[in-house]
Amino acid sequence: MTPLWLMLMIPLSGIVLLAFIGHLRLAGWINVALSACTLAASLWLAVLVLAGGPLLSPSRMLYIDAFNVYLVALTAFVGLTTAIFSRPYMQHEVETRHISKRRMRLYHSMYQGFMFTMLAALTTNNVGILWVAMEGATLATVLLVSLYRTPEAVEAAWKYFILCGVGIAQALFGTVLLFFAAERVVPVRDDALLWNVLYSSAAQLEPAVLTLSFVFLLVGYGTKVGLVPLHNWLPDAHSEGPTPMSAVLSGLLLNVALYALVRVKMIVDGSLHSNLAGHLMMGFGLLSFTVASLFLHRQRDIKRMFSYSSIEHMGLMTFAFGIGGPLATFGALLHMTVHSLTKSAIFITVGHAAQIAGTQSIEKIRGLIHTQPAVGWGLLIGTVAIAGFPPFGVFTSEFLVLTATMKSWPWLTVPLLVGLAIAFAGLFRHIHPMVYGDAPEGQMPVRANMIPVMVQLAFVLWLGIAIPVFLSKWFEQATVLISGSSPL
Amino acid sequence: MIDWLLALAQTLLFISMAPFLLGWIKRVKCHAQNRAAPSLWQPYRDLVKLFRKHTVLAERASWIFRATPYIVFGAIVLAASVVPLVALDLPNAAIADVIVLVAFFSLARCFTALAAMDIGTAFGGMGSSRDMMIGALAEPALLMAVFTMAMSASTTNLTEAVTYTLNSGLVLRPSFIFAMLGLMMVAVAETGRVPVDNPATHLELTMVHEAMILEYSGRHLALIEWADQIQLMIYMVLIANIFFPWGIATQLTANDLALSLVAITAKLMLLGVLLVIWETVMAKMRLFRVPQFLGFAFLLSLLGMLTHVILETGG
Amino acid sequence: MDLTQLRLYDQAILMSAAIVLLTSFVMLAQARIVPLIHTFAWQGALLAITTALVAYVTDHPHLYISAGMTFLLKAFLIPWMLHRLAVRLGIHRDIEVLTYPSMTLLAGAGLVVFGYYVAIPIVQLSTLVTRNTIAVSIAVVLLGMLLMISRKKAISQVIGFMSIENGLFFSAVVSTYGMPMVVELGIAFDVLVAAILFGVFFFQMRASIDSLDVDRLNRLREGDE
Amino acid sequence: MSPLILAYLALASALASGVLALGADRYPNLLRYGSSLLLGFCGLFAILAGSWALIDETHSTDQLALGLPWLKWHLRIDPLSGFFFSIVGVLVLAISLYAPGYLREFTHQGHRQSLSVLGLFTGLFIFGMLLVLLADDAFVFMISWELMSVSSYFLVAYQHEHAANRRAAFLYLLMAHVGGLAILLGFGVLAGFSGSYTFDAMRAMELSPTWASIAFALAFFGFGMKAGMVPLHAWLPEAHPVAPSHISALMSGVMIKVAIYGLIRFVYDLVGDIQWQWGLVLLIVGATSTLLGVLYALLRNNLKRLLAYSSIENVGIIFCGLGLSMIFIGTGHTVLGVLGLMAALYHILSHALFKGLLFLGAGAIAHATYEYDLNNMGGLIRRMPQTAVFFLIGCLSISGLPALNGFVSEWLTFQTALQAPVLASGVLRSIIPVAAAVLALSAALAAACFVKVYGVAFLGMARSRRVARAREVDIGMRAGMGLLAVLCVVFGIFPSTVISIIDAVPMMLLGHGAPSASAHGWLWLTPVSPKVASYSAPLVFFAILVIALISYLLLRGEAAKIRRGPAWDCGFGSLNSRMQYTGTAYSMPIQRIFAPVWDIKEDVEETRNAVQPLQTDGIRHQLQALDKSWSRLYEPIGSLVLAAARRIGRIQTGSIHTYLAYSFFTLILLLWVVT
Repeated sequence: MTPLWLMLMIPLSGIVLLAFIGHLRLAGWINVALSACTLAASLWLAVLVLAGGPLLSPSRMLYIDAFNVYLVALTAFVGLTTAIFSRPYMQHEVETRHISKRRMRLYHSMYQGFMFTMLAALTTNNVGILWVAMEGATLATVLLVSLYRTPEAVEAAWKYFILCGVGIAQALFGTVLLFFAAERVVPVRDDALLWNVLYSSAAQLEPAVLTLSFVFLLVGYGTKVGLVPLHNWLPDAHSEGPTPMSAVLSGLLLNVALYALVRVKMIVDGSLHSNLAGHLMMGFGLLSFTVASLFLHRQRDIKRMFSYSSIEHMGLMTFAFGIGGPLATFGALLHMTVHSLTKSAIFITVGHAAQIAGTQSIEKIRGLIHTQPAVGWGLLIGTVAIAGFPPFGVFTSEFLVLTATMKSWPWLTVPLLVGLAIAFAGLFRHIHPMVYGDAPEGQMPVRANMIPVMVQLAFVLWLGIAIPVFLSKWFEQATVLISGSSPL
Repeated sequence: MIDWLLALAQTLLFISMAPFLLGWIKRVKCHAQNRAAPSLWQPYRDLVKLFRKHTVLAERASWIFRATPYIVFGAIVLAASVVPLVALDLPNAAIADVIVLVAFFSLARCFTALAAMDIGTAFGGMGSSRDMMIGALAEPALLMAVFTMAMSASTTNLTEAVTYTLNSGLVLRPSFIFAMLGLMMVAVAETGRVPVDNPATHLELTMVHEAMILEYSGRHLALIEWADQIQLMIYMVLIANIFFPWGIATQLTANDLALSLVAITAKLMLLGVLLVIWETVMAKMRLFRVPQFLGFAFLLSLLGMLTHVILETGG
Repeated sequence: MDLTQLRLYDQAILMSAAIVLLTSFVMLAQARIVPLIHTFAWQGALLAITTALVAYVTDHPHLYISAGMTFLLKAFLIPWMLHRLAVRLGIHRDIEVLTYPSMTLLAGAGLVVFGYYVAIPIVQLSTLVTRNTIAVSIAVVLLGMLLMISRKKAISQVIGFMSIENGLFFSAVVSTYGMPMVVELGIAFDVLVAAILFGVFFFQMRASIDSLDVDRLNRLREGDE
Repeated sequence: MSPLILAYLALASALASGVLALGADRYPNLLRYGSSLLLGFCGLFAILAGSWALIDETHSTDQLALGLPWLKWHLRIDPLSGFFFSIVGVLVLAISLYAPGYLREFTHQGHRQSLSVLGLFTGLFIFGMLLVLLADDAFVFMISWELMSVSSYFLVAYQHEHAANRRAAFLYLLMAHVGGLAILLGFGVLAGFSGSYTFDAMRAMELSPTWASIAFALAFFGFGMKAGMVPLHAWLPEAHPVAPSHISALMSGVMIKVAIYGLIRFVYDLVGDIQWQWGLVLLIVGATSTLLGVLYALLRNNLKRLLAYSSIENVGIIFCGLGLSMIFIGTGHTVLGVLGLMAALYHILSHALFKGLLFLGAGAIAHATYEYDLNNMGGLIRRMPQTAVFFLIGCLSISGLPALNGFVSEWLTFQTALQAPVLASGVLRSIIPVAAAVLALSAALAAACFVKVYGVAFLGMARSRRVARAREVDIGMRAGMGLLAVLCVVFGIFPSTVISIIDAVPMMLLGHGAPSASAHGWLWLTPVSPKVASYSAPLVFFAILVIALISYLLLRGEAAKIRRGPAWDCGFGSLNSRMQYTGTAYSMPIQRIFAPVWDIKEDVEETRNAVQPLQTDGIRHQLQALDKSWSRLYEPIGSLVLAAARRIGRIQTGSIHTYLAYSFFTLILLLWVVT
């Protein structure tokens, strides 16, 4: 249990601590240090779970199994790399955009706050708390989105706040319905929201009510996953907030929201004897996937473009989870991992690129390879990876998803492939001129720490060539947990 | 061994007869256009004269220019050697089938075209461009005609094909007639006769073949001229022996050979007369009407092929 | 079941539920800011009362706590904050132009029907005295969303948001006699923080686009300019 | 010890050369010598491994603990992959000789691209190609396939200062991606039925004809796109020329072949029963590609682009061979099927050799003159005599002239086509000869095309100063070209021997060799039987030589003095280089005959004399012959996607009310649906 509590307490204390540290560099370092400790704790936890199987805290408040443990590790890892990146980046921002000390205190404190809510959402065993944590994540990040106080930033933050608030409210209604259905079969009333209890007694839950509750939960958490047509907050929030925020939003928040969705799907599937939940998720997934891939073509803002690519990939994962079945689930889990690694790496690079050019507008960023080869190549390789080219891991997961689709819904592979092609064209038509060609005047190299990017892309590459044993064991256990059988 | 010698002899006979054939055609032509005719041996005299003459090379001529006459001559003579002139079942026929024969022609054409561009004169380039164009259009027509023959005889080996027509006796094949007409038109185009080209002209703008060999002199010119004469004869022998093989020697006995020699000479002279008539009635056509001419040849051969598929094998 | 067989308290519960629904409609129709806030406060109060009644009738003591919390938060604290903000931002006298008010109200009525239709499967299961009010709670949620969609002022959107929260809370109470305490607390905390953040945002918005008119927030879009 | 070990060595050295090149930015010689040396080893090992597997007629398999937990990397080398392996090896060996000299100009100061990038991706590119040939399950195949595409993409984008190159690279990557997806789907169909992604499982299972045809269609689309079949070819002539020349040689010479390898592997090995309809499709597409490819090539004056277009033509010829073979196999004439396959394989070999040679030649010219435009060249035969010889050999064999390798494969294809009468269906019997005629036409046009190339580039007079000052390239580059040139001649003169070796491939795929092809010894090539057709390349070669020699010796008497003088040229006075026929002029007749094939934009500007308006001072002539597939296929699709994107864009209005309404109505809709 100790690592678990540590892991939650560190960021929690971080919130308070950083709220009082005005010294910018110090705060940056502390932020990194805290994230590092969190990562250490989470790895410790991961080892425990890998060795001893699922953990349930004595108060039954926290529950760790193969599914969320690797997400926890992933979250902590990306949290760390982003923190490392955010230190020099935010300093540069402070210098160029004159952000006040107060706001930087808020920034660092809320960074930890966000990490805390993420980890809480992942580790909690209580569906209600899960909801609270998700809402908390919104509250923690909404002020960071408007950190720059530009009209666009405020607008984005407002939309983020209102849309996610309303969405999450619907999720709460779904939770209430879940509780309503559960308290009638669960002996102890206060246990009726505990996930493991719900999961074990899913079979007796009333299908009709669960259907309703799933609809509300889908719309609610789906808003946070960024499913079309509930996605509208996402590109705004990603593009207007500070880049580290975009990185963690894309890399973590979306994952966690999807995680919540899958958790409730597991319960609903236990109760419903149809695959209704799956079909709904497939529908939304496919819609988001195709629409987002078309959106990619019309982007003028680089961060906005990559946030649409996030929507596209979340759509793919939702679709895969919707298909169910070991192969698709395995693929989806793998895709969660590689996507957050790649996407956060890309956002880090994009942040540097934007600082190099002094703008986020795609038309004005040119010839990065000449100005700063590291950033240029990082962006190029990252895009190649996210576009699903082997030997990067994204290809492996997409390969699996396509295979599974081929097996169960052969004709759906066609829209998938078309979507992939369109998305690819959309990405590269913009990336190409940014990376290649001659650099315009006044594009200056910046102090960039590309090590996180390298590490993450290296991981993705590794996953593409060979999936390490412990990881494949996690995935397998998780797959068994979710889909009931193993792909091996 | 003996038949290899015979093959050699036939080849020599072939290349030595070629100038005579040209002389015959010229003579008949003069008669037809009632002009005073040169003697039948005039072509021989021309060759000898050219061989004796000194050779003048342009300064910029590279080795390609000098090698071309020999390569062309070699290719054409080899082509001549595989065409059954008087006797069948000679071993050398197996060296190259009819497709290779066509390839020999295009080898010769390519080198002539290259040599024409070697000096860098405008005429050379013009001639080579035009000749390659004509060749490019003539070759498929030629091959189609050949294929028709090859398909009905189910062989591309000339000797076999001739034997086939011999054995099957006199059969009226629409495909053969079409193919023959096609072949004749191609022959006219390939050997640079009227209406496609005029061997006698030296008016620059109408030259095709002549333009390519403008810069040649002496023995180089002689070789090329001779090769052209052989090529003309090859076409005529092909037409004569594939479509009217009667008389050709099937056994290598003396009187058979003599008989077939007489036969082929007669056939060739007859064809020569036909060619003369054709050239006399026809007028040289503009360069860009040549494609239509060759297109028609191609169409004929294609028709031959299709009639073969539809009418003769009844698929 | 027939109303007449019910005890007076149960009738009271249904009564107040009806009034809660009414307040939602009033908010939908209310164009002035301050009265809007007051209506919202009333809704909160009614909610608290209903909860207390339910607590008394069904004898769930922990509901008293949530009732108290609701009263504090929804009937007092948040309305007060909103009112102060409105005054400080000088928009307390503003009157909003309602596009198609009658249409909106009709749509609201339709939503009530729809909420009832949706609630049927739940109602059939429930044995609670309050089961018929579930439909009302759903209706309140939907009406809150309608309010948010139909209003241009940021502040009225906030009120819509809050009334959705009300509806949710209401549904929790009437369908299950309240969620577990820990969740209730978490939710309450979130609502409070949200309310504060809204306050912060009003100022940010005013600073950036010097207006609280959310229609002005349309720089970020994809369509052709 | 098995061929696989050697194959691994080849892979390793390819990878090593890439890694080694990482240091090239600091020490350029690391790339010029170190990497090239390793590439040389890679080539040698590849040749050894390939020919071993080919001669041994066995296959050895292996599994690497990579990839998915339940799907290891399956590798296997058998005669088919061995054949292609050795082709790749030969080319790699040639460029390893060629590269050190060629790359010198890249290492000069002021050259802006990173050498490491060049070396790294060259290594990866070759590694990818070799791995594709070894792959024995769909997963490895796709990984290595895309690795090949991506790394070659980086090489295409290498000189990215020019917008055209960037555009080409983008287009290339896009098409590669689309094609890759199609192939993936094709494998998906097979895997869907066999339940596993290993090729063994796919070989084992039987498909329903419909699904088999679907799988074939997908594979054909994907591989055909990579091979550059019409009308999906438009990316190829954009992408291949803009890479550095030795890379272009690899792309046009080998990468295309790898695509064809994929097709052969897929159709002959994996799908199972071949249907003759597929063959018909292949034949028609092939014939079209051949004709259009050569026509487009004829009108190009950029040497490398012209070569790229001619690759399309040759792919067409290969497809014709395969198509014929499929038709015959599908109708039960396996022996003739073998013949067709043999023709295709032989042309694959020949094309790899002479196209590689020609691209290296083009690179040599560019290296010596910085010129790609034919109309600025001329007279190079005097400045670069040896390169001229090699290039001439390349031109002759690509024109399919006898006694060189290009002719053998064309001859075999014709022979296969001539066996059409055995077919039952009259339609096929009449279509095949027409296709053959198209082949003949294209062959003749190809000859015209390359006479133009050689004549304009190497003969005549130099048309620009830099060309006039050109100097012969260094020994390494010449060695690289020489190797390929010699091979062109050798494979042209001894076809029977080569075929008796390649025989292992049809043996493995169809369980049936082409016994009669080389039955009569190394001297005679008799594909069906000596009665039907025979060709003796050695005799032809030596006969022509001997006749030429004899005539030469007979004529070199006292009489035969050679005197040099000015060109006569019908007595028109002094010649200068601007009087020569340009490439454009040379192909003009063809352009006029086949005008409908291109989108032709021609404009002539006359500048009249100010004093006498009737007198023309100068004429400016511009000719653009555009590839029709752009206006017909590519642009429409592009605009379609953009239009869709524009429509979709409208849903994001920017108004929060709309957004709320979306989520509101989504909720309502779903609730309504589920209840």
